[in-house]
Amino acid sequence: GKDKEVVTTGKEEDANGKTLRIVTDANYAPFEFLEGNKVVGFDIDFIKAVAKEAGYEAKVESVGWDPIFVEIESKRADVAVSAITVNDERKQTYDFSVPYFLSTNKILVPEKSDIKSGDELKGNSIAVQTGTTGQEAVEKLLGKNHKDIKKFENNNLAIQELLQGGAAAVVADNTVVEEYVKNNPDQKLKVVEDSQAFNEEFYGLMFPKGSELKADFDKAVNAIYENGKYAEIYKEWFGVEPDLETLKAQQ
Amino acid sequence: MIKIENLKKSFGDNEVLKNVNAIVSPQEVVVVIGPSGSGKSTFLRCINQLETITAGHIFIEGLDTTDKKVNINKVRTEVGMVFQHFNLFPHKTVMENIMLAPLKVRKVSKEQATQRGMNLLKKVGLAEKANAYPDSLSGGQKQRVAIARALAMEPKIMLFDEPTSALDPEMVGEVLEVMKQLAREGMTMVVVTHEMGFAKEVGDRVIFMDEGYIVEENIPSEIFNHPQQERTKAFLSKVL
Amino acid sequence: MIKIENLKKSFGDNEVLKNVNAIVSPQEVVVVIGPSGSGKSTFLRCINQLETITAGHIFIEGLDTTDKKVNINKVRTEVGMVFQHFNLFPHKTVMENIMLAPLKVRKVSKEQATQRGMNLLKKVGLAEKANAYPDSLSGGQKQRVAIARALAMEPKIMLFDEPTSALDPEMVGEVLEVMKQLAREGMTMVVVTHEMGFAKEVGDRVIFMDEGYIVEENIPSEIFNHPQQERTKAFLSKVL
Amino acid sequence: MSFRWDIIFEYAPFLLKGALLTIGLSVSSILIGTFLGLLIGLGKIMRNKVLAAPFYFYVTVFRGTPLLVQIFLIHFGIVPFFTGETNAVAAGVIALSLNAAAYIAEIFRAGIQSIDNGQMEGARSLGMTHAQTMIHVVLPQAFKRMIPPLGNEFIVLLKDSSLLCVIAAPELMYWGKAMGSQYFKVWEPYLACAFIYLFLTLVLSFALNGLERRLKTV
Amino acid sequence: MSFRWDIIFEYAPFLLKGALLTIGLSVSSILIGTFLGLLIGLGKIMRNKVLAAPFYFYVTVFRGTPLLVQIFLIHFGIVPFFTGETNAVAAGVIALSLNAAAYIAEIFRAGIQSIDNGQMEGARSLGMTHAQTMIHVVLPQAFKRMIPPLGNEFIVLLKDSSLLCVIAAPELMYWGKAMGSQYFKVWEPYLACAFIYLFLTLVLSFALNGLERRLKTV
Ligand SMILES: Nc1ncnc2c1ncn2[C@@H]1O[C@H](COP(=O)(O)OP(=O)(O)OP(=O)(O)O)[C@@H](O)[C@H]1O
Ligand SMILES: Nc1ncnc2c1ncn2[C@@H]1O[C@H](COP(=O)(O)OP(=O)(O)OP(=O)(O)O)[C@@H](O)[C@H]1O
Ligand SMILES: [Mg+2]
Ligand SMILES: [Mg+2]
Repeated sequence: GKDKEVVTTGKEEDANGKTLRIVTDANYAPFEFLEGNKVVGFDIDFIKAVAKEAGYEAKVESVGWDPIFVEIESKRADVAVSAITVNDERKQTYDFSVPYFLSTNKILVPEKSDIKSGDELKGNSIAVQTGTTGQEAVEKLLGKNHKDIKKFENNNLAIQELLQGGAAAVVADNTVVEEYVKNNPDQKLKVVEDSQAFNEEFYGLMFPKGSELKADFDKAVNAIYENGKYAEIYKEWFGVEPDLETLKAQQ
Repeated sequence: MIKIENLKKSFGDNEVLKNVNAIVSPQEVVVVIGPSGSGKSTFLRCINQLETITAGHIFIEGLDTTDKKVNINKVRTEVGMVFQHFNLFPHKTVMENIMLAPLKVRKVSKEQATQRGMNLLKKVGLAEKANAYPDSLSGGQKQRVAIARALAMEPKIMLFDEPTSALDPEMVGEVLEVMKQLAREGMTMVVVTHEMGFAKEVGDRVIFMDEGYIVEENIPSEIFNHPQQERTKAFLSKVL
Repeated sequence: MIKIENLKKSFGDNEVLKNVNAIVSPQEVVVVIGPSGSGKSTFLRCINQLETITAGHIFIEGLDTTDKKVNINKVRTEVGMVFQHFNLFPHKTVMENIMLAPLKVRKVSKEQATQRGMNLLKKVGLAEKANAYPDSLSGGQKQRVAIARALAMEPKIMLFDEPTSALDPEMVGEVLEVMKQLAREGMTMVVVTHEMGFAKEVGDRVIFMDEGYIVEENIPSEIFNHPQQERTKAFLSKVL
Repeated sequence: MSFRWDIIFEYAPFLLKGALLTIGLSVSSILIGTFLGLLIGLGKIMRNKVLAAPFYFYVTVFRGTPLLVQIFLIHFGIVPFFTGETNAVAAGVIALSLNAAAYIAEIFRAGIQSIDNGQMEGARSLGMTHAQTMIHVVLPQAFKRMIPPLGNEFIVLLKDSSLLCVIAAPELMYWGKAMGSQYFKVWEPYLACAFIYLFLTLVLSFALNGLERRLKTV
Repeated sequence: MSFRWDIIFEYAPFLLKGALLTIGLSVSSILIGTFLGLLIGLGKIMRNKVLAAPFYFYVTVFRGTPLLVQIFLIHFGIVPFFTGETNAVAAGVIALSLNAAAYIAEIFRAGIQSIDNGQMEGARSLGMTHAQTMIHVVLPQAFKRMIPPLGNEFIVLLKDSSLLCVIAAPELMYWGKAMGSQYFKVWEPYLACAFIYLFLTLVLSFALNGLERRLKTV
């Protein structure tokens, strides 16, 4: 098992800090993805900063999506960071940190589409990535496990479904859809925004139930909100200022 | 009836038949004998073109069957063949085995095929086995069904390739009996066999083959009692 | 040498051997004849327990081989068997076929096994085929190798189950010749065969079986010329 | 670790619905695949090597690449090309059928070639054509021998249909994954799916064994 | 849609590395699977039905459930139970081996039963034990007949190893997916993987055919 890609993030070694095993699914750009064999992304820089703030050394490992939950539930990993949406069902099994990211969902449609709002999604089939805020948002609109919702393993496939005419729209994080439209102008897609239709969704760090780390990390998250480190990372990845007020208000 | 001219047959580099000439007259019973591997089966199989021949001509009732324009399936309906291992269709009953070709090839009606099939089964003494499956028959019974199946196409000639050599000794007699009856009725027959008794009793002519040639041919009494060729003598001394 | 007492053998509901009693004396050649399905093969196979017997006893040199305490593999080394279909090992050369059991069972040295194997091959006239594979041999050669293979274990008794019935007629002679030689050398033999010539010439005694019973047994001249039982007469009339 | 029976019960109707689609997908694919497999198998045994070549190519490509890739290509490429839109169920049936056909073609070929040549010769010597012989003599016997390997292929197909969850065909595995991602649970959905798959394959084996036995007595 | 050759070139070293792991995983799994399959196959043909039962059970469970589920159970359950930590490559080899063993067991059983009973009788009549006969007479012949189905199984295994991407074993498919999700592309990664898999399976078939031919001439 020497081929496993392990990326240690602690450049500045903290000799006293315990090394935490942090798991992710490096399959969700720009939050976490592989650049060659390195796991990079907003989440990675963020967890790096938070762990350092809390006094731990972080060892990030990409284990795949489903495995994250087994690793955390069995306490073999300490923290999961993978653009994980916090919801009540998941809280039954896991602990989550305070929200660290406000996810705004937007609608990706073909240029010619006449869908202009969330409500107009009804009656169309909509592609989403399984387990994302996009799925949450659409299910709140249409109903849980509605037959018009197609859940894919990743947004890449969901967008492909849209391109080939199998779905009228994709609902996903604004960063994901905007990035895609910017990079693929030839596909003739546009982004529709509807802040009324979609509730606010938040990402959190995920811990095993009853983890003692939660308190440390909650404190550390707030600390980097205050010292400007969070805003720095956010701007680096998304090019805009974060909406810290909404995030803090959610606590 | 059958005229074979300069017949040659090779499998790859192996020339199995080397210039064979023969004539079979109507109602004649020709017995072919010879050592294993001498080309007897190949000779027989060339007659109805189960093997594509390499060179030469085969005329059946004056028609050159090696001519590409001749419909070989048509020719084969005139030439019945009985194999060493019966080759009955195991998924069909005895009656179905017999009726299949008449129904599909001759397109006779089902009643007619059934009636004729029943007559043939009576002839080979197996009327009561009409609805049995081949697997439930003894070797001798199987071979008699195979003969009936070939006769159902009303062929003008019958070819037999060692019809008794896969049988238990007690069953050899019943099959030879059916063949003798056919001969008495005037069927033209070419029979490859090791049953020298049959050759003597029924054969009009015996052909001895070795290494792809017809080495000697004559009436049975002559060939068995006064073989001319050394090879014939050597062979007969072993098998008689 | 062999004493069989009240031997019974059933396959499911089908009682194939029904109370068979027989004795084979040292150096005796016993020939078993009878119609197909009468139980001849089963009888032979029971002697070296290739079939587990249903009831009765089989004594080989006084030892009750049906006793559970007896090592049957040990017994089988004393009883050679030759099958209708040779059962040579196709992935081994002729010599390897012969040497396998001596090496693995008798644990003789390789040199000794080779030497003895060579002697046996000379005896059956196949010394030059030592390194050939069985597939390249004719039927008669295969059967002679099978005999040599059985002899390599230096058995006290040899069992033959229709050793020539899968052979082309010209090859029957060479196999019977080897068997005759064995008989002359004093080997105790039980031979199931349809070769009545062999039975007459070599057999010390002929056993006629039918439907799982020994119907009649006698010296060859008596049984062939003056059969006592109706069934024997009927059978002999078909095969002679 | 606690096993959450409650979420299995919650998702039971969806799993059931998914299982029904799994069955539907598998049954239609085995039927279409068997039909195509027969044609391709017959194509492969043609004497004319040039005519047989495309069939060899087909079998090589479909057996040489993962089914997952075939599913993607058909879902995002072939189906939209013809109909202008994607359709996961249609693409699923097509992908599974085409994939199975490559394996079934080999089963057919082996089945046909396992029939003793004497059967062909027996029929041809009666004046029957090659086609008549195939239809009335060789294929009926070959079919019988093909039931065990076809049964295996059917079971493989049933389980492979689980890969269709990647194109969001709402079969059993799709609902298992949906369940897992809602609760972030792994054992419950996968074990539940495993048991349903095992149940389906056992029923299938049982039915196939019965069929085999019935055909043997005929 | 433009085909981005550049991203394929960029990822070529990773795909190559992935392909090497794919080969390593497949080769070790076929070796272990063949060994286990032999034991299980011999277990299944035991006369004593009680002793044979666990082997039947094994084959039924492993053939009756999707490999995906088996991979999860082994990765998260079995491996950590023994070593205290997960290890995708170890779990991959174990899962593929155990799965393949179930199929190979059937291949062995069929291979052994295809050897004419006369071989067993010929050897037993010479006084050889059942075990000696198996080792020196039956198995060598059965092995030869098993090469084509084992070759098939090897190809299946090679392709199935792509499922290990779900537990992040960095094999070929894993890198294909990484490439796809970095650039939001489908065709480039999957077609690239398909060609590499096809290449691998063709090389494998070729080697197996050669082996088969060599064994036939012996
Ligand atoms: N299909 C074939 N392919 C290659 N060689 C063949 C084929 N059929 C027969 N032969 C060869 O042709 C030669 C003659 O075979 P044939 O079967 O005609 O002999 P035969 O006289 O009938 O012998 P037997 O008495 O053993 O039946 C043999 O050397 C045989 O190996
Ligand atoms: N393994 C078996 N299972 C069931 N029935 C068998 C088995 N072996 C033989 N029989 C039956 O036992 C009876 C006697 O068979 P056996 O082979 O001993 O006869 P045989 O006298 O040797 O005949 P043949 O001359 O045909 O070899 C037959 O009815 C046969 O069907
Ligand atoms: Mg012949
Ligand atoms: Mg017998």
